[in-house]
Amino acid sequence: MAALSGTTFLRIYHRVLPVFINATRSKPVIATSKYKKCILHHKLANDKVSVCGLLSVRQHSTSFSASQDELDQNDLIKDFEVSHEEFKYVEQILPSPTVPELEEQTQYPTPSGWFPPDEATQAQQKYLIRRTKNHMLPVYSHTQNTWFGTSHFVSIKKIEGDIWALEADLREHVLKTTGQKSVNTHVHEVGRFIRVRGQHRDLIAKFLLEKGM
Amino acid sequence: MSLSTILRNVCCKITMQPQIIIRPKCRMFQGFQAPISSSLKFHHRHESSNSFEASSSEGGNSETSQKPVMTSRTLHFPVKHTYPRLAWLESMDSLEGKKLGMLDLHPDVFAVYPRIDVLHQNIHWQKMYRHIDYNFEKSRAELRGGGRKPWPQKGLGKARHGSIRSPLWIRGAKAHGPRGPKSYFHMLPRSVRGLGLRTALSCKYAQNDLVVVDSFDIPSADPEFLAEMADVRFWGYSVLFVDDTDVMPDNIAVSVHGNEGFSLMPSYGLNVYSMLKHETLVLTVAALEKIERKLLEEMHSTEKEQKFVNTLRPEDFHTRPKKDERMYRKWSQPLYF
Amino acid sequence: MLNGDGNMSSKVTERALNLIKSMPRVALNNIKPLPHTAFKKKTDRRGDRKKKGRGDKGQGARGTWDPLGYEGRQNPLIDTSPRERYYAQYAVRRQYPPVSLLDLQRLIDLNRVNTSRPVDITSICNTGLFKFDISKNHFGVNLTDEGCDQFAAKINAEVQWTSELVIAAIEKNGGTITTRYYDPQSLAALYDPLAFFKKGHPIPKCKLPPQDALLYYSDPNNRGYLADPEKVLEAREKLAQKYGYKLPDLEGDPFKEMLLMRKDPLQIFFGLEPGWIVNLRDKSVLKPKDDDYLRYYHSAQ
Amino acid sequence: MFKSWLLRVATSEFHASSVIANNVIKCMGSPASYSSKAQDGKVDLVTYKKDVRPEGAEKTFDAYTQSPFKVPGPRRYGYTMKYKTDGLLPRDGKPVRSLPPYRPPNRWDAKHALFGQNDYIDILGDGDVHPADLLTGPRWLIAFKGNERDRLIRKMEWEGPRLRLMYPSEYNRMQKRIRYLTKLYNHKRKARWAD
Repeated sequence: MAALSGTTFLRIYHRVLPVFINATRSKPVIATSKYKKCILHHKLANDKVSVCGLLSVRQHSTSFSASQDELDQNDLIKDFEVSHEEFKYVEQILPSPTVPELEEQTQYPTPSGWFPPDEATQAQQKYLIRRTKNHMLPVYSHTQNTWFGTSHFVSIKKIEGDIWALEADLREHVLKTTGQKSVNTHVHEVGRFIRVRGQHRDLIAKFLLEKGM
Repeated sequence: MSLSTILRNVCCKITMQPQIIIRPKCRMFQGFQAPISSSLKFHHRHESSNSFEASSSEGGNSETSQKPVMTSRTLHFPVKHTYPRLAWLESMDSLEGKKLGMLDLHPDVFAVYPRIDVLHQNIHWQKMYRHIDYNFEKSRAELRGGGRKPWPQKGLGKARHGSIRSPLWIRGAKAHGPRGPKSYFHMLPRSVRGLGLRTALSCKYAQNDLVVVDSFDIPSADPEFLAEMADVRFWGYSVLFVDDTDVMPDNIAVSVHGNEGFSLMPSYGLNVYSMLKHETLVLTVAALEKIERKLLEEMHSTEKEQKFVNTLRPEDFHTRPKKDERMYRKWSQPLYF
Repeated sequence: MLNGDGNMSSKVTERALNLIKSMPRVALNNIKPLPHTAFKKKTDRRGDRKKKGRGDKGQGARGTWDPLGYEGRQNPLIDTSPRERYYAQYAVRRQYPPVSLLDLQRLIDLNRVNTSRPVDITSICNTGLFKFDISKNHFGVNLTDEGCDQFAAKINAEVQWTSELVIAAIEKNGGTITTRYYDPQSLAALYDPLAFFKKGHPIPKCKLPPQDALLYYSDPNNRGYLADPEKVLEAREKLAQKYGYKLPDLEGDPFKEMLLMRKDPLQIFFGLEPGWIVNLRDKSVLKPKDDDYLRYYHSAQ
Repeated sequence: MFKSWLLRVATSEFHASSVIANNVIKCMGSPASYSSKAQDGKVDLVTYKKDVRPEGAEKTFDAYTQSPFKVPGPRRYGYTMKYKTDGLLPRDGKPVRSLPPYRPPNRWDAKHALFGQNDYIDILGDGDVHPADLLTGPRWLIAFKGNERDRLIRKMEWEGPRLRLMYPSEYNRMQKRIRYLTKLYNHKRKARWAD
């Protein structure tokens, strides 16, 4: 009986016990545990090694005979042509990683109503609002659902210079044009942004364009 | 105040700004020794760096008034509302080293409004996103024992209890204890991390902790030489050397390894935590170019940032090829004859 | 002339950076978050006392209300009237996210879109300003007519859905437009060409439109890519008369060759045939010569 | 007098080798060293480990070999005093356990000096490496954040087969915990952000 010599871990409910299979002995010496007699359904037949068959099921064998399904050689396409000229079409398709530079336009505003920043008038202001990376004004409208209803506000970001002077100008301009009696603003000095309550995005954008921002 | 803070409040250092400020960074106390750098008078208003020739030729600060190596750099994404900052370009071939020229630094990277809260946000992210908490407490279901009612409900005059492992009991289970390995992984948006890097660089530059050298080719591999150079140039106790490639000259690598507090990093390894941990940041010109270009590209990138999705699968970790289970399947039934 | 102190705006950042100069070194031990976040959490408005703001007993505390609109098995009011199933089978129906003519004009003004080449869905996605997602059934771009009066660019546009007014606006300025169908697989390549080429898959061939879209894309009034070219020219004149503008002559146009560039129905990128493989590292294109391979990529099935 | 009583006890025939006596002798050093002190009386103290084989058994019984694991003599489950009640603290080879020597934390060793390196590799680096790719930790937790049930389910996917084979009780505990958490999150709790 070709007995398997080696250590096999036998799974018993609470304990994993080493089972020593002694090559010379016909009956495997099993270290039985005090608590629970381990039950091995096996029958020693002369020709078959059932015990080791059962045990091999749980044998944590170290050798893996995995069948690596290699790619079938004749599936690969071997004859193809490499051309570097056509790569220029690919370069036309690929995106540019950064925002491209602006080109000098003949007359402003452009057909879509875009104005460039005007350095001259900017220099006279005590504050400056820089353009976003897409060359637009950083003026955004927000709506917020609160328990007392929806609230609209406009946020102006990327502010450099005297933020309080800008807030005073904004408040005065909004009151004058809309005729409201009061307007709420929230100034964040460290975050360099201002929030103005109300749906005044276009109004504020036009105001900033006049200031040359 | 610890000895280091006392030492810090003594030495002085002349900077490019007109008023002299006391920025003590000397390792050993050597008394008041101000290196009179030159008659380089810089008004608050800086002309562009090509004015360097004019002032240097007339000032003649270094003994041999040879032509400066580098005078100005082309800045990508130019900015109109502020002026480019200036920094010395030093050499590392001797202890004192020579001033090889002046460099323009992009104001969007080196002169950003100092957002200390953004720095804190980045530091907190760097600590937490890799943190894994291994604490584990068993729940009352998992603790051994505690299935039986310790004593009858009534009659003994004692408090009523149903299990000896309830959170009330000593050696009982914790009600909502820490549960096994837990990771605090999260990703800050790219823009916030980019702003953190730029703010850290701006703070370094503003506090004169930024040094730009031409290259890391130092003459000797003796750690003592580099330590001496740090003292002479008032770099302080800890210095972070950053080069743009991760293959460094031998001398600098050996001497940095020999000095505790000195670190050597490639440009892609730069981070906010290391910049704030080390007192001085020493960049080579190549590293400066690369870092500035990368940060500006990130500021003006068209690429939308995708949310990080974890696509790890168990198979990715298998070093061995996948095991073929077919051979085992037929044996899995118990063998009844 | 760079005047640092003349312009007040840069002064504040200057002052902040100078303030830091005289302070101890910014290090790990002396940085703090802002004193409080702008939006405080609502939890401790009046203190989380015992009742947690749910009042005393009753269905409110116990959260045992009936579902909203439920009238105790009586037919609820909302079910009495018939439903308009606007969004029936929304998951199956094709969707075309809108891009207005005003947006397109702004992209052209800001040099984000190259008008010397045909403007198709790839050039719009490459600007990185629009979200297209295959998983949300986005089948391409719908050019809308907002800003049609200000539109002044001469382009060769290729879109997936559009309206008559948009066609008129583009052709009035001397440009050309076609509506082109792409199947989802080729859209995945079109939306993000760089990511697609990195995968190293062969360029897919574009399938023909499904049954319900065939009519739209073969109609000359919609400038469909499957329509007869002569009929398309006739439709151009008809539209010019309808909207009362003089149709610019294409023949004498210097950009005529660019304006008349069209893709083959199976082709998704200009200049690249389906079946080719792009190698970004060596900057080359691999063109297989296998017969079966070519027959598959050049047949419409 | 007391010592002489012990001697009698130690050398006496009856099997009352009570544990106390054993201990006392052991603590007074092995008898060999003891006997060397008592120079006066010629007392050759027989080693206490007597061969307590019963008389009548014949000598050559090779089956009965002394097992290395069994302690000689009858088994007496008595109480062994774990601490020394008298005399100086014995230096009997075992190190005295006390606070470990204070070693100040070195904030500049390799791990701390380069902490946080490569955290911005996606911004500053060239390739498309992401900082999450460089994280280390349990395989099922790398770059993953979720509530306890998610973590356990994910651990099952990674380590389930191995745990089932090698640590069945742990596997069983985790399965029960997952079932419990599923019920908790779905029935017992209101929908929290984390669940």
